[in-house]
Amino acid sequence: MNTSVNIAGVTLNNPVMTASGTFGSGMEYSQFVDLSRLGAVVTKGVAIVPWEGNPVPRIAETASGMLNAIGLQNPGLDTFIERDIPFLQKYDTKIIVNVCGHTTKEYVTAVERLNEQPVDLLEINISCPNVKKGGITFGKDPKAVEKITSTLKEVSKIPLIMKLSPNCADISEMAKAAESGGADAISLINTLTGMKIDINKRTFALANKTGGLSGPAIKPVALRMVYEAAHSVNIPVIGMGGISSAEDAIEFILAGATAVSIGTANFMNPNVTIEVIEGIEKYLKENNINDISDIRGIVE
Amino acid sequence: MNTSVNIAGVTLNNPVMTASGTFGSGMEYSQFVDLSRLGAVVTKGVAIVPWEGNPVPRIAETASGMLNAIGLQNPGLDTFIERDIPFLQKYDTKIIVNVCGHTTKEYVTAVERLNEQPVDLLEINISCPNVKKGGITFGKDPKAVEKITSTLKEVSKIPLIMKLSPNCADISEMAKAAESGGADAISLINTLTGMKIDINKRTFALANKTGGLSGPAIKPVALRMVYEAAHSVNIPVIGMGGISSAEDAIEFILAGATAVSIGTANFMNPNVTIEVIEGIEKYLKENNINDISDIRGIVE
Amino acid sequence: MTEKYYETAIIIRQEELLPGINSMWIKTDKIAEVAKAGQFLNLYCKDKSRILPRPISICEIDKSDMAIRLVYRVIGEGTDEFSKLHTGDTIKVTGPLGNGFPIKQKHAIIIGGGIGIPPMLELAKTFPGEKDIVLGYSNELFLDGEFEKYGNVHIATVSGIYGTKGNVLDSIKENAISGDIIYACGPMPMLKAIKEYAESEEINIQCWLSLEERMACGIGACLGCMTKSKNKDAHTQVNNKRICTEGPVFLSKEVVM
Amino acid sequence: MTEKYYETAIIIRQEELLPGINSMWIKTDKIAEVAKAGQFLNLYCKDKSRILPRPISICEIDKSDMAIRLVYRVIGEGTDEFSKLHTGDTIKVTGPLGNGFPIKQKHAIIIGGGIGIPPMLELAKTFPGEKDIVLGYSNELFLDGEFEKYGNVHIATVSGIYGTKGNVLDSIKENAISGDIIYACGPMPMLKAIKEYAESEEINIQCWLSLEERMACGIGACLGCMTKSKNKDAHTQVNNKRICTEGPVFLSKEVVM
Ligand SMILES: Cc1cc2nc3c(=O)[nH]c(=O)nc-3n(C[C@H](O)[C@H](O)[C@H](O)COP(=O)(O)OP(=O)(O)OC[C@H]3O[C@@H](n4cnc5c(N)ncnc54)[C@H](O)[C@@H]3O)c2cc1C
Ligand SMILES: Cc1cc2nc3c(=O)[nH]c(=O)nc-3n(C[C@H](O)[C@H](O)[C@H](O)COP(=O)(O)OP(=O)(O)OC[C@H]3O[C@@H](n4cnc5c(N)ncnc54)[C@H](O)[C@@H]3O)c2cc1C
Ligand SMILES: Cc1cc2nc3c(=O)[nH]c(=O)nc-3n(C[C@H](O)[C@H](O)[C@H](O)COP(=O)(O)O)c2cc1C
Ligand SMILES: Cc1cc2nc3c(=O)[nH]c(=O)nc-3n(C[C@H](O)[C@H](O)[C@H](O)COP(=O)(O)O)c2cc1C
Ligand code: FES
Ligand code: FES
Repeated sequence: MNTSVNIAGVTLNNPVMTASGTFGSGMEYSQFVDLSRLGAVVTKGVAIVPWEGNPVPRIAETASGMLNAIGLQNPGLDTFIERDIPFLQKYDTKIIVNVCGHTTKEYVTAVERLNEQPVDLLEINISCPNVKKGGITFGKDPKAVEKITSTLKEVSKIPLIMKLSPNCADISEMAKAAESGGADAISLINTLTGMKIDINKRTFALANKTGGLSGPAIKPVALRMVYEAAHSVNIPVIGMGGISSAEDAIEFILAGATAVSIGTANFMNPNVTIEVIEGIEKYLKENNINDISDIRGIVE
Repeated sequence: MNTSVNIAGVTLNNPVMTASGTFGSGMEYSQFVDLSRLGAVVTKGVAIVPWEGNPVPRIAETASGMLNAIGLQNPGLDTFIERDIPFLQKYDTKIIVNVCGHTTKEYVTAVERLNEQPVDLLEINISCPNVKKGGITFGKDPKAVEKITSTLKEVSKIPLIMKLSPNCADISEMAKAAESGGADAISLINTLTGMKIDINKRTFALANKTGGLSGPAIKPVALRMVYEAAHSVNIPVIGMGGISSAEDAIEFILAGATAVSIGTANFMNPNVTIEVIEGIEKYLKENNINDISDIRGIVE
Repeated sequence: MTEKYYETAIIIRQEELLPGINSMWIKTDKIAEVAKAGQFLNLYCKDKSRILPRPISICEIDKSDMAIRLVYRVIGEGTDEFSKLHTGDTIKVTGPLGNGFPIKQKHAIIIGGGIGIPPMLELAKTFPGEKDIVLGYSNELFLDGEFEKYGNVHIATVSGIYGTKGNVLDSIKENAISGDIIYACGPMPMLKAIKEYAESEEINIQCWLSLEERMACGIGACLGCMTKSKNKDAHTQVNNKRICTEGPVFLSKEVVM
Repeated sequence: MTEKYYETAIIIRQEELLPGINSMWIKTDKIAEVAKAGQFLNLYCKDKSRILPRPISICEIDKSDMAIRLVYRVIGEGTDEFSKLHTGDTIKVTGPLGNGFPIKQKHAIIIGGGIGIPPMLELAKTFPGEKDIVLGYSNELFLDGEFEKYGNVHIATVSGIYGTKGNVLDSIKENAISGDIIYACGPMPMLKAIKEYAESEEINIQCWLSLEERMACGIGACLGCMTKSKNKDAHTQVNNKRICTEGPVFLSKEVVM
């Protein structure tokens, strides 16, 4: 049985990776999970310099979901390169670095610095709803997506995954824009912008007012967008949004995803990534499927 | 204590109404709920002639939510005018008729026919994701929203609520477009387009492939959009999306909604509308608020 | 419309008939009083992530105790939740829903297949005329003994370990069962075959089928649960009937399956 | 980092200390063995609509029985769910999480306010030096009797019905309590006042505060649970510390509140 998948020439042992921002750089979860069993670890978004992020509260729970407004707090590339990459290199997994920036220049500088690093893929976050500058501003219209993609492709020696926002009218347009900008793959969905109000305190539950909605609640939207994206482009699609079981992951693969990322579900169950990997294997075995690629996108 | 609210000159005894398509024309739920206690009944979308809707399955459950792809099945205006309006007139509640159409002409014809009817408000559904023609096609770009609004305003003798889709990049643009087209109020959100796959049958859970996501899962997105819309226009905003308790309804009012609609929650609890009305009254009393309008939009 | 009630029922007792098939008696406030064979209840989950009620047919009604019996297959998370309820626990329910079986003074062939067997028990119990009862299983039997006091019971199993090897129609043929009216509930392929059988020229008897579809409201408001109908339906004005309201029991000739 | 475990624990017993304040002993597999005062557990809800674990401090540890005691206020749906667990029921937990109280051989003033009292019990039990224990309540007392065997207990109540009328600082002043080190847990205004008191020129003693914040992962991965710190934090490289990992116990002078 073959569960390995190929993204831009990089072969992952299996299609299960972590979703950026929910798994740190793997260190914390390595107490629960053998990172070598994961298809890839996608790190928390990193920028050229440390970012402070938003004030607290940054987290709120919602029905089968959660809101976060971390605001892309991160230790900056120096620390990341010195501490996190060497840590991940100890494991037999692929390293995907999620990159954020306020300006095109910041993205470019980050990509240039990572060019020299032993990382397998870069995931460019142009879809974070929680920062005022950067992030989503690059991700909300197709022309901007194409532009930033082609700019980064010019400088990057590492294949690029463009991470798309669901806060748009037509995800296939966005997917096509990334593809024509030269993206090697796309990943989606980032969080949906949401809000919660504390009616007793009469204030927002998050200091940032709005936050990004993730978790099982958003899975139907994520799955629909992954399906639409996979039917619009010829590059691999990495699906995510609310995956918390092998069944969920298989839905995304049947809809056309080459790989899947697991985010919020790590908070619900620190073992979830391993359970999903094992559950996919079981499904393939029970259904006599020899190669995971035989079921990719077969529900049309 | 005053819970009455005013929408385009129509005074509702309280801000709680039903969401179109989840409450029929009130007849079925009248076995559980005294319709005279509701601020308004919003009927299932009606078109000039009967519509067949989509094939089954039309319903699927998701985490804290559901997908529907009814496809706007409806008995047409003749039956509606003969049967449903007279039924609703027996109650001391406001009648809001939700209107759908495939073409501008169909909307115009429907509005013209309803002009002669004893209805209080019309809600124009330009945001149904489940029909191929009409519905969402009118609701996905601001210019089209403004156009259809002004066209219908020209013919309508009844105040118009334009119902907006969340499947857009910027809800405030849509809200402003409806306002400049002359809308008397806006309502939001309609459902988010979603999908579910049955991994054992390897087919879509809904015959229509995609459906509209509703219920508690979408509340954070709905609340955020209602907040944004209420801060973009000066006409009343009717908030909906996942409201299943008085606390939820109050969140929307604090965010700026003049009234709220309850949809999917009727399926979760046929008494929910009454419980929400009573819960709002309790909250106002406990917090010494004399008029519900004193808390509208105070969380900014 | 019969009265419908939204109630908090109390579990009287629950037992497993077979692995994965549970029987649960619940005490209702008013539902049992007005309920009849062929109707169903909506059962609400306590887990808040499962927002839609689960439709389950009435298997038996005990009016003196205001009790209703539900027999259901544990197939997903909702029925799994129900299977863990104990005596004294509560469950929210709405009912009775749907039309129920129309009772005619005739010789009835009462047919149940798989998890479509439970609703036939109350019918078998209350049907006043003569009756042959045909029960189809894949393998293991359940509830069959309870039918015996109400009529001649014929069993069919796919595996052939009990009764006729094959399906309910095989049993009807093998036992040369005849009657004036058919009532049936079971999986769609079975219902289609029965419809064809009953409507065939040589048989041509009235046939009532209990249908299933994904539901949201269960009371006729959402238009989720349609079956295609031969004629334009009075409520919908199109060739669609609401299974939860005009059904779940339909005259076979009125529906297109 | 201490080892952390994701386990299915078993409820040993649960009781109500006061209306809405529950005490629950759970049997763990490995957590109790490595846990210490000031650490916390993540408790997972069974209801699938509540996806985030609930952080609850360790109130007592019984290493011989591998048991941990949790005392918590029933304040929302998650804690309400926990309050319905009975002996023999299971609950998923992760732990031990966070750093715990650093133990110094000194005369300690151990301060707990409201639902910040429970974590101080294991500290009072295991702290080796002399100790004064100051407990602040709004009105009704709980756990106070259990502290008595470990040190001098001083009570403050807002209503004044027991002990000093006022807050814990009023009690400290009224009873002229002094020591070399403070450990405190309780509501933010109390912790701010204690920080100010301990850092004031005339007092100027080391002060450890246990902080709270909304959490998602509880193990340092999500960056949800920050407190502002005086200096740049080694992990985050900004003036933010992760309460779940570098805390929940911080030296007062290191955090900006
Ligand atoms: C009128 C009617 C009467 C029924 N009577 C019985 C009965 O007496 N005994 C019995 O075992 N089953 C009966 N069913 C089927 C029963 O409703 C489903 O097996 C049950 O809802 C499954 O719920 P779940 O949460 O365990 O499964 P899941 O698959 O997790 O359910 C997910 C969703 O799909 C719906 N669903 C799943 N299967 C069905 C189905 N077959 N029909 C309708 N909705 C479904 C659920 O209600 C829920 O909304 C009846 C269905 C209908 C429509
Ligand atoms: C390190 C730490 C230790 C704690 N120790 C205790 C303890 O020993 N006893 C006790 O009674 N409480 C303690 N709390 C608070 C406890 O976590 C919350 O009261 C609990 O999570 C409320 O859950 P709920 O579902 O009942 O409430 P809800 O308000 O319904 O919870 C909704 C969401 O908000 C979160 N939340 C709500 N209140 C708090 C809070 N005060 N702090 C953090 N998250 C919150 C919940 O975890 C959940 O994600 C501690 C909190 C932290 C951070
Ligand atoms: C706490 C948190 C932090 C996140 N941080 C990032 C980030 O730094 N970069 C990024 O591209 N996405 C980030 N995301 C989005 C996730 O990677 C993912 O796209 C989203 O949460 C949907 O998947 P899920 O439902 O499985 O969590 C974050 C999500 C959460 C919940
Ligand atoms: C079964 C169903 C049918 C619906 N039909 C309509 C409709 O005919 N017209 C319309 O404008 N909205 C329709 N809606 C959308 C609802 O009115 C509402 O906007 C949406 O469901 C969000 O609210 P909720 O989460 O409270 O259900 C329908 C929703 C559901 C669930
Ligand atoms: S389930 Fe709503 S109409 Fe039948
Ligand atoms: S809760 Fe995730 S870092 Fe502390």
